[in-house]
Amino acid sequence: MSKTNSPPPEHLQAELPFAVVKGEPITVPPEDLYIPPDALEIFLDAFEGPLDLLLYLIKRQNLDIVALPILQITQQYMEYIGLMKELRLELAAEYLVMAAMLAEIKSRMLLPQPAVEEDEKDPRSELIRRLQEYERFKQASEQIDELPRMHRDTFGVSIMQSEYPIERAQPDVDFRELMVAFQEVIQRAQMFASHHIQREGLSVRERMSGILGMLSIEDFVEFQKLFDVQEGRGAAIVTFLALLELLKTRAIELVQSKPFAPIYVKPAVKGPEEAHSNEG
Amino acid sequence: MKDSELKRVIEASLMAADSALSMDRLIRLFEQDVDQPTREQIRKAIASLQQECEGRGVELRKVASGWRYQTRPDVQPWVARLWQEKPPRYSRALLETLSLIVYRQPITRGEIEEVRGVSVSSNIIKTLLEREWVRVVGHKEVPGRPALYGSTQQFLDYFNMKSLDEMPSLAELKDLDLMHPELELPRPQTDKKSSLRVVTASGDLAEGQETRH
Amino acid sequence: MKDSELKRVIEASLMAADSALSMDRLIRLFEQDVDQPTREQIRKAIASLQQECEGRGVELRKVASGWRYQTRPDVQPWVARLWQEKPPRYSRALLETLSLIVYRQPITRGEIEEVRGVSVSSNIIKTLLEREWVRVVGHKEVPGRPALYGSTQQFLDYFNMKSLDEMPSLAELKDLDLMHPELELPRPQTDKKSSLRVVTASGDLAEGQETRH
Repeated sequence: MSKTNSPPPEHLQAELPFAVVKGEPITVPPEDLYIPPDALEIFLDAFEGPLDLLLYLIKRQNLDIVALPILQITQQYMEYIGLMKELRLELAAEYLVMAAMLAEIKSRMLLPQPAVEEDEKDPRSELIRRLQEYERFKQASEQIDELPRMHRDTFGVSIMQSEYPIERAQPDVDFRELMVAFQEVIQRAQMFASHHIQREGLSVRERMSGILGMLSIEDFVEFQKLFDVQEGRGAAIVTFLALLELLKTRAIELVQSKPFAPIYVKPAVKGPEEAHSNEG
Repeated sequence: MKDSELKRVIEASLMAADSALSMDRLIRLFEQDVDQPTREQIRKAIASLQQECEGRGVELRKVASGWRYQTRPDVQPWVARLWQEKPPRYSRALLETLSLIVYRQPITRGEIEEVRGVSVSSNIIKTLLEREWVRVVGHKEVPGRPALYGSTQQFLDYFNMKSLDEMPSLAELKDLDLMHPELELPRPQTDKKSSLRVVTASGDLAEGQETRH
Repeated sequence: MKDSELKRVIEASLMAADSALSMDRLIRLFEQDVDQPTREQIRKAIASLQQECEGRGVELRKVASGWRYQTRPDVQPWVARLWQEKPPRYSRALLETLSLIVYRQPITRGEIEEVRGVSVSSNIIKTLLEREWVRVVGHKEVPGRPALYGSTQQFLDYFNMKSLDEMPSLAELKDLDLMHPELELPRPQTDKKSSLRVVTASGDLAEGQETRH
């Protein structure tokens, strides 16, 4: 079912070219050897090259490749390419090479052979080898065509997904990438001395953020609550520095109702423009 | 056609189709057959197929345009991962902004722009806030009361740090390239600039690096 | 994850995917989970799902790049009617070229032409490359360094195979040396006779066949 443009099956085998059959001489060329010029395109499409054509000629006669009857085949072959040559010479080139090869074999076979040279190869053997080799792959290609194939014999299943919010993957960041970015922005700015960053200490800035974060929730935090004894002296200093830094930048205010009363930390008094600057 | 055959054809067709199949479409699958199934038979086959989906990862549903198989919502989190594209990469501008927020927090957008020399797009801030790597920790008491940004616990978690103290200092950063030349990362935009600078300073080195890459 | 849950996720994923899913790809569906299934568990789930396809219109098959659900060949006539256009047919030239690449890989275009006895059009190679059935696997170290072609996983997938072992075997090449006696050269003198003989013989045979038909 899947063979495309195959040569016609061997159903016209009765005719035989220019020969004597059962005593009856045949003088008219067999009809299936004649290809009307209009049909040449089909002819060229039907054969995959000189080897394919030869195989067809052999098969049509029901002959074994191994017993290749070179004279007949050559004759038939020449008629085919004679037709071909008239119309599409460029396409016939490969066929012409084969014709030359057939002619060579034929001439060699017609020459008398000295009996001693037993070892000499049959001039047909190379051609036979090529024909057999080609036939193998021709068969293989037909087998491939028969294999169950997607979109023809079987169809992939691909069903819909149910509607469901698809979580978008977040980009991954390599820590070094972040470092390099920082390094470069600093280099570009040329305004941050390295000691400045070091002395200031990140922990102070982290704590500054932390304090501000707390104030954004509680709005009013007891000063002492910001210090955790468990964290040790170092942390207390960091917290204190952070508070001083925040006071300096006027981000917070410290309030005390009277001497020795608890000190409270609160966000700096909001300016009148607060209403429309609510950025977060 | 036997009912069991009919069911097999309908199951295969619904599963292979790119969209839901209407009753008309299903009927048409059989129009070349001698014994065509009735709508009733098709409906019964579908009902039976629906039942067979019980407990499975897929279901056979009726939607506006017909019937279709689809994955069940509860397995969708896994199924969706099949299409999870490689997440896009953050821009250099975003990483610089993030690094400034981390190292110089609390910091306003204006201050970031001052250091970077270019304006910071709202999108970058928005992305960082959505990722929950930065947050608004307060407002600076200057005209306009700009938001002050700081890093979050999620930021520390992502980079496996207990506190910001674990961030390398700038001095350490300066040695980064020298210490780990193999760490050198592709620098999309700034690369050209910086390599140009290097070329001017020491053309030899730059060329040597070029060939090494 | 319980085995029954695992089976549901795998069924839904395989059914929703547009292509076969490899074990690695399946494993990756669960990499964000706390209790990840083992390969063995996944394999068992697949085997169980395969069994459940018995008698149904679809089957769960293993092909070169993984597992996939597909419709069974026997429901093909109906399922194919879902699509207006017919599946593409491939020319003999293309199939012959393909078979040479598959059986003789790695092979150059020149070597293909040698066996086929005709030149191979660039279009054929292009089509095969575009379909991703073949790919350039290297270059032959001869003048011109022609490309060496080989088959791909997609080729196997498309033709429903797990590996090249499943390709139909190539016809045996008859050993010419063994047949040498038969090959014996007809002498120039006897040539005419022998061809005549052949003619007579095949004439008979042909007629015999004719009546048989």
